Amino acid sequence: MIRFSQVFKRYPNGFEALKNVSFYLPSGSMTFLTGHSGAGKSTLLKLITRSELASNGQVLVDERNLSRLWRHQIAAHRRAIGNVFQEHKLLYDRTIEDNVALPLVVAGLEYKEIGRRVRAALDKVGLLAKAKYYPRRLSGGEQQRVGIARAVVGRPRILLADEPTGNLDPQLSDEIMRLFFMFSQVDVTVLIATHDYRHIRAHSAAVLALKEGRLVEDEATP
Amino acid sequence: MIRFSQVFKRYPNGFEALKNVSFYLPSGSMTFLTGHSGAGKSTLLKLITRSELASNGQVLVDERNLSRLWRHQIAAHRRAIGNVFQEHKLLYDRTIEDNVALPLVVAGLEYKEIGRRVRAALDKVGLLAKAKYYPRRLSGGEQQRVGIARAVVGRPRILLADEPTGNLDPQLSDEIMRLFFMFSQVDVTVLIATHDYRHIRAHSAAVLALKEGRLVEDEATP
Amino acid sequence: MTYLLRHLQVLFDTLGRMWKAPLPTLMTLTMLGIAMALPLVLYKIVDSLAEVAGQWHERPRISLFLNFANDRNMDERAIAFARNLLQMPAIDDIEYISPSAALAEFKRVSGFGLAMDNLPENPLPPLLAVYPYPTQERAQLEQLFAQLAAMPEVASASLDQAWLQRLAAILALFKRGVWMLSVLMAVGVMLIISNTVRLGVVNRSDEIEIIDQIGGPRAFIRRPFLYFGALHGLFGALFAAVIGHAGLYLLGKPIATLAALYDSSFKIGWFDSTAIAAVALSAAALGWVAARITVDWRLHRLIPVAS
Amino acid sequence: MTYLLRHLQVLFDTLGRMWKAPLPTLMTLTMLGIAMALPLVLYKIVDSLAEVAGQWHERPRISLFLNFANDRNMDERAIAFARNLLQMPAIDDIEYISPSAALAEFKRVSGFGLAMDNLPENPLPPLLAVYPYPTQERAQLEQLFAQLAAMPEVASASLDQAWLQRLAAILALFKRGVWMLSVLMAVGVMLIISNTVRLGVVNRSDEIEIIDQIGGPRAFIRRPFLYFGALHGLFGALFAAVIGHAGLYLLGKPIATLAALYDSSFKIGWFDSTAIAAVALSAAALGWVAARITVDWRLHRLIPVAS
Ligand SMILES: Nc1ncnc2c1ncn2[C@@H]1O[C@H](COP(=O)(O)OP(=O)(O)OP(=O)(O)O)[C@@H](O)[C@H]1O
Ligand SMILES: Nc1ncnc2c1ncn2[C@@H]1O[C@H](COP(=O)(O)OP(=O)(O)OP(=O)(O)O)[C@@H](O)[C@H]1O
Ligand SMILES: [Mg+2]
Ligand SMILES: [Mg+2]
Repeated sequence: MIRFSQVFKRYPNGFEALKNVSFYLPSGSMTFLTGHSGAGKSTLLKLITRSELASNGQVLVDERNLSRLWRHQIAAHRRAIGNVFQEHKLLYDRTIEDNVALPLVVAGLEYKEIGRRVRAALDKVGLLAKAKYYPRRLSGGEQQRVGIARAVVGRPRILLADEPTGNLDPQLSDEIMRLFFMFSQVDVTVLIATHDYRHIRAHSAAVLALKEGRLVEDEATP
Repeated sequence: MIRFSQVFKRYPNGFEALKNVSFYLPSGSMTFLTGHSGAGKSTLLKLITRSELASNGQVLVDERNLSRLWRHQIAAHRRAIGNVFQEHKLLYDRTIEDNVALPLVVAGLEYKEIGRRVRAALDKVGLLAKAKYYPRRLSGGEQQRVGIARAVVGRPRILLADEPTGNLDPQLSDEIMRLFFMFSQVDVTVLIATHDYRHIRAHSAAVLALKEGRLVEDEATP
Repeated sequence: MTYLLRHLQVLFDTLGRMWKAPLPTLMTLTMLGIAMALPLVLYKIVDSLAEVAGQWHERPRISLFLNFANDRNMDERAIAFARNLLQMPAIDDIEYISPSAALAEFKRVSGFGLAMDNLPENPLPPLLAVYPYPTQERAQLEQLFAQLAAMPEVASASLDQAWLQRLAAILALFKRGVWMLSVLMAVGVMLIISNTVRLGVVNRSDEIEIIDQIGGPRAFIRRPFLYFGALHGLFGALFAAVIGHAGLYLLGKPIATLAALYDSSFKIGWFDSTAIAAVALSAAALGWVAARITVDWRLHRLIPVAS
Repeated sequence: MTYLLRHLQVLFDTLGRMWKAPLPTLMTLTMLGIAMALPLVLYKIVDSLAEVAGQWHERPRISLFLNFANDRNMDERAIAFARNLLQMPAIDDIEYISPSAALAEFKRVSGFGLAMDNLPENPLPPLLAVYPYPTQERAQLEQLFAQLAAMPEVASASLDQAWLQRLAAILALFKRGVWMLSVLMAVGVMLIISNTVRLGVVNRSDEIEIIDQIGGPRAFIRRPFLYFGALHGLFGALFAAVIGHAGLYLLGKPIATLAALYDSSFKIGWFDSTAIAAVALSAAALGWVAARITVDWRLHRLIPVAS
């Protein structure tokens, strides 16, 4: 679960990217995060992974107050989160397989278990056949799917995604959304930043709409 | 103008990304390039910038056969092309301003002229106020717009864009498309790879649809 | 068990990375080898010289002029007296120089050869050259000298002290040289390794950022670089041994020529393996420390903790 | 004009980059400084020694024993003879050693002091120490020796030849040392600069890829790195001058002590500025070459031309 209570985020240059944001996402919920370019969507997600720290207010993730997290606890906190980045952030000198395995290696799993889970994750995004390829050989959309496989392979309790389907064709992006929805069915808290209102319409999911850093009534959804 | 005649592209691992592709884009035309993820859109664009070389067939850009280009002519060829990359490819240690100025610096323009043109380009994408910022401070969509400004600042004869609006909200992405359309009005050859069929519907533009490396009848457009 | 296994895996992974980029690795190891070979070679030369100097060239010597000149049994008495003296624990060796031997040596050394031939009789007294153990302290040496000078058989005695000062001065010079060079080269080794680690961090900065985002602990991120630094120190020392041996070989010829001209068969040996092992371990430790400092410094910038 | 301007701009840009990352720049320059200071210092020491050795220590010397022993006017005659000899163009200097001076020196050197006091009369002949100009060829020296030995005033003569061989051997040793060190250090300098340039290329690999995509010519991409290499060589040499001077200062004290013990006022001076300028220019050239090779090697991988 994720709870924001009157959260403000001011960047060092004084820019206020989030203003008085409060919401509650229970476990097993699937939520879309929308808003114009620069509205503060990525900033909000970064607060959840503790890549940024709220300037004011409380961010609670699974009952844990992130501003009370010790330095050495941050890594463990992030391991409980699956994150699909806006840029794909793949390692270009490792195969697809190894890229997807990374969170499991970091967590220190057994080799066999890693192999099994990686294949399952790649299968879900339709890239099992390219497991041994290097990312440079993949198209933009394929790389994005590798990022998605990496986010879900660790069976996280929380799943964040920042424009996960920006480079995918409509058909593929529908499939990916169905995958995210399946995760929310098994009690994972799913939060997806997107511009694509088709998905919002298609899934009966909650919507958080940002406008210049404030949560607004979901006016934008047609 | 761009002309492909029976172009094939086989990657070193044997994968055939383009098969027998032929088309002609006259100067001043605006064309959309569509197709599923992995269809070969980025590959096609890379052939035009001579980042890849066709395995078979001819690629002519402004009457020049790219397979006859000498090594030292490639740079000049690329300077005549404005390119919006699928990943933003910004320099994170330079300001927005300096990023946009790069093609002009490379071309060796006068300082004053560079400043003038950079401001004009940033204004067109709505980022003039953030000219002195570093890219990390910008949101994903803002970075994408910087990439667009950099592509158009050199007043290229050819403008290529690979998913230029993947991270933009609908309103912004419409504006960007109008910008591209304006360029085609002043005799620039514009070619845009996109998944967003809204644009294709909105603009009376030609469409090249790829499917597994082949040009197909434009069946996908609804 | 798993912990050990993971360390081993990082070790082999790091070795693999070094192996897969042979040219850069060789370049760095060559630099490190050169840096470490210099003090090794200089130390070896100084060490060999000090050894030779101690036992041969500038040994402390007490000259005893005996008062049995013009005695028929002069030689026998002198030798018997020398035998007695050799019982003293401080004395290492005694050489008897008879008046005739002394005169011959004098002719040879002074160049007065022809001119001395018409001396009516040998004016020189019998002489004992007493060599104390070189380990003697200066005070002990002077005490021994006083003791010997006071003996009734001794007409006069002299202690050559210049050798002490000269030896001390030479050793001071060389020691300072070796010391300066070692410090410089330790600094050099750390700088080279630090630079290489920095290159590694930059090269893998994407990887580091991603692992940090994914929840990799800092120790996990740091570990390969620590191994990287330590391995470079270790292999660098082995390169140094090879380069140093080549240097000793190339210097061996002119050194032998020079030594022959000074009537010495002085030769520089090879490094002994314990010395190389010691250098290798210190270098590995230096590399580890350099890597640790560098990585922390870079990580601080690359993946700052938001606060 | 614009061309020159653009070069100047790259120069200042590169200087700015070095200035903005002071710690890495200082580290690299220190490495380079150390590497270049070593042969500089050794060369300076050898050079100074060779100079001193040539004019003082191992000078060629011909000893002439005169046959006017027991002559009342011995001293005057010897000095007059010496005056005559000094007219010869090959002779630089002559020292007259009277029998009493020779005896005193002999006592001092041999340690036979007390024992010699009861000599009935001084057995030594008058002696002239003849010093030819050190520039003499060996054959000329032997010819001079024969000429002097044949003179009626000369009872016997000796030519000390060992100095020649020893000097040659010492110089050969030192020359080989300096030569080896210089080669090693030139290699070291190129490796250090190559490594630093490689770090720069990796650090700016995104920039390089983007500029290549945007249509920047290779010369444009390469230029800052060439400046980078050359500037590092240049500044490294200046660091070497500073470090070298510090080294000479630290070594100066023990060298002076040692020289004093050998009755010499031998001192090592500082580097002269033309030598430093020469080293700086060569280092800049080495840096440029190292950078060129490295950049080409890396660009070949980073932005290959599709074909
Ligand atoms: N360097 C390469 N080596 C081998 N195969 C490659 C290489 N680059 C691309 N491919 C393959 O060629 C196909 C087409 O890739 P391309 O990047 O052109 O797709 P795309 O149409 O741009 O897709 P997307 O919309 O996902 O970006 C993909 O299946 C990809 O795996
Ligand atoms: N590190 C930073 N320092 C200063 N300002 C920042 C920083 N990061 C983001 N911003 C600013 O905060 C605002 C919100 O950024 P954010 O990345 O959260 O937007 P977003 O909603 O994700 O937009 P997009 O859809 O374009 O990705 C933007 O105006 C951006 O310029
Ligand atoms: Mg964003
Ligand atoms: Mg693509």
